[in-house]
Amino acid sequence: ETSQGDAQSSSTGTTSEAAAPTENTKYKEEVVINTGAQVTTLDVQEVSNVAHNRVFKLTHDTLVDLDIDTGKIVPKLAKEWEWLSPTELQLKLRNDVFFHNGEELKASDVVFTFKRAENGKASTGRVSNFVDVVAVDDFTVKITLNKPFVDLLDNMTIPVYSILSEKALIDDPNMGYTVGTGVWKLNEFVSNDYVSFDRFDKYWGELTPTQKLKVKYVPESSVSVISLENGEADLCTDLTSSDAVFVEKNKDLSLVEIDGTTCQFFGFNASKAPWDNKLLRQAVAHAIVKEDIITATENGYGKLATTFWGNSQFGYYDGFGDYEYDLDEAKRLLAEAGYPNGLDLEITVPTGYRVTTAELLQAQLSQIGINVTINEVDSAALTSITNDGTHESFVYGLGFNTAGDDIRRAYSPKSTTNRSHYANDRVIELIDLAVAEFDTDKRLADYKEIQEIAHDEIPVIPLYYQTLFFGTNKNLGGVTWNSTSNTDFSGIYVIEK
Amino acid sequence: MDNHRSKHKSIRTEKETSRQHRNELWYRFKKNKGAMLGLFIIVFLVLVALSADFLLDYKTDVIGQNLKERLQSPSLTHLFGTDELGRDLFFRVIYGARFSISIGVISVSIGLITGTFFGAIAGYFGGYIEEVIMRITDIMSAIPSILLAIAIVTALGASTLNLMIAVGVASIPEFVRITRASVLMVRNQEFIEAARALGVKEWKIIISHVLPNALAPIIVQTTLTTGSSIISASGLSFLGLGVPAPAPEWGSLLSAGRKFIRGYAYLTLFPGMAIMFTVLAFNLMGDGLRDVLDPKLKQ
Amino acid sequence: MLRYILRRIFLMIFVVLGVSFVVFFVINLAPGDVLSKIAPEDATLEEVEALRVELGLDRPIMFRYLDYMKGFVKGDLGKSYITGDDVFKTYMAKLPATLKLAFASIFVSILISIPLGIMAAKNRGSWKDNVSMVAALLGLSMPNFWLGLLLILLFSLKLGWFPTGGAIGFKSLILPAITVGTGLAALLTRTVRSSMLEVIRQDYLRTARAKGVKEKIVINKHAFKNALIPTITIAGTQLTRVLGGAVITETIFAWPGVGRLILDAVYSRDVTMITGCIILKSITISIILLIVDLLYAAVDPRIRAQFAKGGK
Amino acid sequence: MSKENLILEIENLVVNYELEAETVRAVNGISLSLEKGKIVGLVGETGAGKTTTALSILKLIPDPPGIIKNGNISVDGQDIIHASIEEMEVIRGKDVSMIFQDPMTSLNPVFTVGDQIAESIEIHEKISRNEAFKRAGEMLEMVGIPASRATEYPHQFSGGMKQRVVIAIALACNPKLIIADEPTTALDVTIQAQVLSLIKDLIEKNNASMLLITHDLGIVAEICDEVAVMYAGRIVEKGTLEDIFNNTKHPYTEGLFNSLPNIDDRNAILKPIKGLMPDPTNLPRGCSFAPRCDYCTDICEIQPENRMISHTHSVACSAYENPEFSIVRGSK
Amino acid sequence: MKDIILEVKNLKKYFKTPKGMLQAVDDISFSLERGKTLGVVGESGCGKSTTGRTVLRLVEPTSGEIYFEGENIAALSKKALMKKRKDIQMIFQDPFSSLDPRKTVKNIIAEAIVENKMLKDKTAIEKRVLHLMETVGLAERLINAYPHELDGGRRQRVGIARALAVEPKLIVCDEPVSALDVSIQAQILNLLKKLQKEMDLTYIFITHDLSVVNYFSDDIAVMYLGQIVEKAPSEALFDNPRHPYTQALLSAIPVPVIGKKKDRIILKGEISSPINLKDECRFASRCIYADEKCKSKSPVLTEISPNHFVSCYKPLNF
Ligand SMILES: Nc1ncnc2c1ncn2[C@@H]1O[C@H](COP(=O)(O)OP(=O)(O)OP(=O)(O)O)[C@@H](O)[C@H]1O
Ligand SMILES: Nc1ncnc2c1ncn2[C@@H]1O[C@H](COP(=O)(O)OP(=O)(O)OP(=O)(O)O)[C@@H](O)[C@H]1O
Ligand SMILES: [Mg+2]
Ligand SMILES: [Mg+2]
Repeated sequence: ETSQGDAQSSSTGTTSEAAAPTENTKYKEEVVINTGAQVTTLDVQEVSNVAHNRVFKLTHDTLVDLDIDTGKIVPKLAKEWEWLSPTELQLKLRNDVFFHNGEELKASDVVFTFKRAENGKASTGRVSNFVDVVAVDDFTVKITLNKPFVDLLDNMTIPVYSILSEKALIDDPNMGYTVGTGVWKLNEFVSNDYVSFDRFDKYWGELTPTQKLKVKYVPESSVSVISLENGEADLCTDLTSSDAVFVEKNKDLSLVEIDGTTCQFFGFNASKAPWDNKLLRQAVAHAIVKEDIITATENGYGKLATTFWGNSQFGYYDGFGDYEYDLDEAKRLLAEAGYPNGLDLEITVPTGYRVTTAELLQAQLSQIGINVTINEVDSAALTSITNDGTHESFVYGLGFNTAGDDIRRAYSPKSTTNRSHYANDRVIELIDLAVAEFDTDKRLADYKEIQEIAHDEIPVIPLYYQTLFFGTNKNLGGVTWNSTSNTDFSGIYVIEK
Repeated sequence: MDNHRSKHKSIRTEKETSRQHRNELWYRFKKNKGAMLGLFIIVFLVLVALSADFLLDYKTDVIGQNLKERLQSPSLTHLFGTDELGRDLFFRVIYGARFSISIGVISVSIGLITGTFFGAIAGYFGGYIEEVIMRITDIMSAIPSILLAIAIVTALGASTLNLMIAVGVASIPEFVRITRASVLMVRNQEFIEAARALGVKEWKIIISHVLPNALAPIIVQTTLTTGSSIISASGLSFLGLGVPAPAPEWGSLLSAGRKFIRGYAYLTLFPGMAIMFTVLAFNLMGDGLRDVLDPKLKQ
Repeated sequence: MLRYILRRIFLMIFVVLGVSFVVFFVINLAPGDVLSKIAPEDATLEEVEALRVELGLDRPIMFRYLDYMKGFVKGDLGKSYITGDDVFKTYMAKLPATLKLAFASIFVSILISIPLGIMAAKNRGSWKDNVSMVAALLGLSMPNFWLGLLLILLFSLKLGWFPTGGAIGFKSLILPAITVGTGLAALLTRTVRSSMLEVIRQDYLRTARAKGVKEKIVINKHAFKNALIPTITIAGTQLTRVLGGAVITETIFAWPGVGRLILDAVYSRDVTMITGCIILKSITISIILLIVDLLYAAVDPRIRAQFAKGGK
Repeated sequence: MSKENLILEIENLVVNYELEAETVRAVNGISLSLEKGKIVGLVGETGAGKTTTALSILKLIPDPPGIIKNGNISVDGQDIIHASIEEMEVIRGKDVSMIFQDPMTSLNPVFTVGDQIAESIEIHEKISRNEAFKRAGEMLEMVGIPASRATEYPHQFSGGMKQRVVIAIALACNPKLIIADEPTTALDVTIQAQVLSLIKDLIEKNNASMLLITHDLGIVAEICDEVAVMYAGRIVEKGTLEDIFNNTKHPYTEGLFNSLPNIDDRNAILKPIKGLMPDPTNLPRGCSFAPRCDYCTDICEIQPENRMISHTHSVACSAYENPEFSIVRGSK
Repeated sequence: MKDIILEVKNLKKYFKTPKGMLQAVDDISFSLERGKTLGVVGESGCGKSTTGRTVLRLVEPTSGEIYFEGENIAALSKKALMKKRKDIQMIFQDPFSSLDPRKTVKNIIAEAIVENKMLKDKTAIEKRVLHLMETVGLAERLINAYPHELDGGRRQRVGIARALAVEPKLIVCDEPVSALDVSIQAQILNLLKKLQKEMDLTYIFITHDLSVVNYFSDDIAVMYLGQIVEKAPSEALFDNPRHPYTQALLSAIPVPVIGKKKDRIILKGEISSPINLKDECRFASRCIYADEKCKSKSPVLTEISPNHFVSCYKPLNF
């Protein structure tokens, strides 16, 4: 139920290397990855979230990729590219790429893919600014946009832009989308249970020594860790901090700890009285002890957040100080807003670990006379409540992409991700300006201004960035770790003793 | 034609010192050690639940947080240790008795009252009324009780009352069945016919003759269901549909503690034991009552 | 016999109709709909509304229900809103795991309860009786998920005997089967015990003894076969319960069964999936109950005779 | 009456049911013997201890709570009281077999009647299952049921037929002694007549002996050679048919006769015994019939001795201390 | 002029069963004089109890008329029936299941009084209960006893007291003594006789014990498979049974007199099932005298001598 959204990230990435492999190293034939979130489809254009993206990256490739160390866009299926104009991007494809069905990758496949994307649930919004995609020749594609969009290449590293095979989808309209160019070829997909893959030996890039890969759905996180300790699995994603300890303690395992980009926050419904009053929100901001929340909810792991912006996202700025913990100031603001004796507040919270956060908020806000009730709902209900705008406040999380324009969905008044129903014309104006701005400094200035406004109006109080934990077999390597969906498991291997 | 057996009884129980029926039941109940233990635990828990408000201050003792003392192992200051928000688990378990016992009792009452009502009607009147009631019961039991509970809790919102309703509603079919079966047995006894011959009205026959005699299996079912309701409620907590935080209902405590089950096992141990012993107590008492109330097992 | 089966099938249709109706409406009572799961994160409110119209979810529920039933009559249970998969196929894919778990846990519970129940009944009131009854009750008194986690801690982590989950191989079945089985065992033990107590008093056992039949055979053959009838009843109803609701166990052991499927569908408000699964589930249960009834007939000739008459 | 000629000898049998709170004194020192080839009737009201006596012979008293406190029982010279369970299992069904009162509940509902008859044969004659089953068919024919019905279940039989099956089971291994515990009480008169004549014929044919328990003096008059009348766990009067019916001595026996409506004289007034049987957990001191007895005197405070009236007739009534004493019925 | 209290005409009661129509009572007619006793005998399942119950309309008759004091009970509305009910009462066979185990003797007897609003005052009710208890010979101290504390005989007395409480005119006694021991049986029979004399009661006395019925009844009706096969004054019936079944029945009674062995007529087979009967003499299959005619059409009950009715083509003569 985590809403980490599409994500794409940067500098925190490291590649895990087990003891350097030698000539006669033996590799485990099948590697098993446990995940706590379900995979419901293998169609890259239908869903875009962390759990799915990790799988999509195994079977499919995007045109360009992100170098995690430098933060630069690097070639993938496209060897090189060129902006012909602010609205025209031309890409040259590699000519040694094959799909799992044996077909060679051609420009026509790219055209087909982006055409098909217009109907995909997750992709339709992504290509809504595409005017045209044409195959200039067999290995050259040209994308025409309706207006300048600086973040296009950045975005195109997200799996939702992965290239599909036209032939495969014509042959099999039902399952053809599983055919990609990635190193892993789908073997079996049992929804709600597991996805298994065979290595695709005609892969254009470097092959992993592993023959088979399985991504298994294990809903209960403590069980997932135990199965790692048992050797049933070689890698566990998304551990809780309390489980991470056991991985750390175990000398056969190693723990990967990564600063996440998902910002956990406490948001208000800024369009509904009384919380449309900035003063009230500021008062609350002064009464919260974020450190305590990190301590209790995440056992101390996590990075304090001061701005509602991904911490590896373009434009991130934390130069201004945070609201100080100051109960007197909080009470003063309450009084100024007309509530000297405090008021009631309902926090809607999805079931799960965020409930602890809500409990802490409840205790902290009681200090300034705000009487909190906690409304625990499942995530479907939360979404519909926040869409309808019947809520007062809520606790949730949001994962950001590296592209600066990703902030649009958090602040655009029409976006469903803007659960605060926050609307500020200047913010929208700045977002529009920035995305068409090729001058980096000017762009950064625009984004800084947005964050200053948001910091002052505080429709959401950012709490912290969640630390991500992965547990692995000590001899596991080949994974490019990354804060969110850019973690690339396709090279995964385990050395057998 | 088999009146042989009843004759035996007549001779044996013919006492010049006529012992009262109820005293006799109590006497037999007392002899059942398990049942007495169950009763003892239940009485104790009810007392704890009733006095929890006098013993503890909800705001400070039960939900008051103290992050400095979070996750402390059991000690003299914190008998059961503290949870991740530094709340004293002992106090929470004690206070939780209120929630768990009342969930058990109230949800069972829902099942009991509704189920007995419809079961008695179905059993006594028979015919197409029975057919309709029983088919609806079939439908209700074809919907997994947990799904029913999920639907109710999600539809009405998570609250203690809704949880009780959810668990209670799920137990209705069983009560309908048991009541009906039991009423069917009583319905054909001659004393019902005798009452009818005397001109006693039907509804009065149901209330004063049928139900009292059909009660034994219902009482047993009630105690047993009270136990299983507490378990069901804890299961719903596991699925995130339990009593909303920060109320210390045992199921919620247990389910909240499960992410610490390895490092801080006591967080699940104590609520788990509390549930286990309570349910055990209700079951022991139910079994004891069954032995006492089942006339066939008298000898 | 055939008439009886036909009657049962007729009732099954009735139950299916009722169940589909109730489920369809109950799910719609819950706040939130499937759009919260299928609309992309960055969708706008308008896009969500458009999608709702596209999927026909904006129409009044009665119409949606009728549409659904139209498909149902044609044998089409619809497609999942989430995955787009055929509901029937999805259910059938999960059914084997559920059946495996259900039968394994019934097996486990029978394995425990029959000897325990007989022993308790034979030694009624003795310490053996008390100990086995308390042991049986303990199984019933533990919340399933707690028991499941404890089993994993002990047998998977500490001892490493069994895997933590997944439905691969026989070994993976053992822990979930024990988790579900202990609860059932408690009920069954009690049933076996009380029906044995009932049977032990029967005159026909005295007849058997008077014939010179050995005590062991009196109990294990003459008494047990009779005590089996109520035991089958309870085992049957419990089986149906496991078939519908081992959700918790399935979650803990990552057991890819029907319960989990339904639960996930509920969380995502996948109405077609929920309704379809529950319809299929109630059909599965009806079939199993029918088999259980036929099983009685195998054990009890009196019931066989009733079936033959076509009555109930 | 030489000992060799006795098929059954019970001496001073005492059986108690020891319940949690109380002790039921079901049988209080009865002695009874049965000659080979004879039919002895054991008569008495409900709770007199008839069934308990019968079950003691096979050591089938439910234990707990039943305990044989005292006494000797021997069947054809073989000691029963000290026999082990294994030894008893050989005797049961082979030397001594029993017909129970209620055919509805005495047959196991889940086995075919053929199986139930064959089981006994299989155990005692050590022959194969098939053969035993064939013999079972023959037994059925003998009690007047077509052998083809051996594969049917008890519920497919009527009450009278079930009782015949029970008889067939009892007779399957040609026992020397048959104990019939109210074998026809559950049956209708016309069926009762059928079954009684069947039993009688079979006993004669097999040259067996029978202890017939009943409370119907009419049946006794019809088929028994000797009668013992039981009251509150004791035998109060014992003798040949002639002794008991035409030369009644005990006031209780007299009371029984007076309670019966006379089929030939519909205007005769019934003279019931007043009061009730005493509570077997709390028997009165002395003669247990005393509280209901019209002839009761002070000496009834003492437990009456068994007194031989003739060499076949005995009575346990202290009133006969007085040689003048006679009961109304006896005097007429 | 005879004072006919009850007249039953062409009474039928059929039950639907899975196998077919069960003809429990099939076209019976009889009448009963006030203050007299009609004995009904027959084997198990022949429809005796059903007849008795239908007279009280505890089961609804399928067809037929039941005139009680000139009024057709079968046609009464439920409400009117409620009022009439107390004139006809029933005493049941099983003294255990006919008393509510959870009520004391007092409550059991008083219920009838309270329900029919015969008395309101508590002490008056209690007085009446005590009076009734005395009438049936129950000691005063048993007033608060529960049924299970009583022996069969006393329980049966409670049942009688309950029936008497509403001052009925007709009592249907459904095997009131067959569950009792001989010595107790005689006590109860004497009591019933005494009450009949004192209160001018009319009895329908159902039993399968012929010696009892002979002692107790003025008229006797012998039933076989839902029909009356013979009906006559007791003496006539016993001295001169005309129906082969009655004869067999009488000859089957064991008599407690030695040497009194009659020529026993042992019937073959047993009473057959009352479901979907054919139009033939129902006794034909067991009757030694049966011929083609008996198997082709059912005979009707005819008066062959004054007050002596037989349903047989060849009534026997002795
Ligand atoms: N299992 C038992 N436990 C306790 N008391 C028993 C048991 N069986 C019999 N009794 C009591 O022992 C006494 C004698 O019983 P028994 O069955 O021998 O009488 P009976 O003469 O056969 O009576 P009936 O004519 O009713 O068969 C009765 O008071 C009876 O209640
Ligand atoms: N409610 C009922 N439903 C169906 N069949 C019934 C019902 N009541 C009685 N019968 C059947 O009607 C027939 C007559 O029953 P009834 O009880 O009148 O017989 P009875 O002569 O009183 O027998 P018994 O001597 O056993 O009491 C029986 O075959 C019985 O099974
Ligand atoms: Mg007996
Ligand atoms: Mg009857």
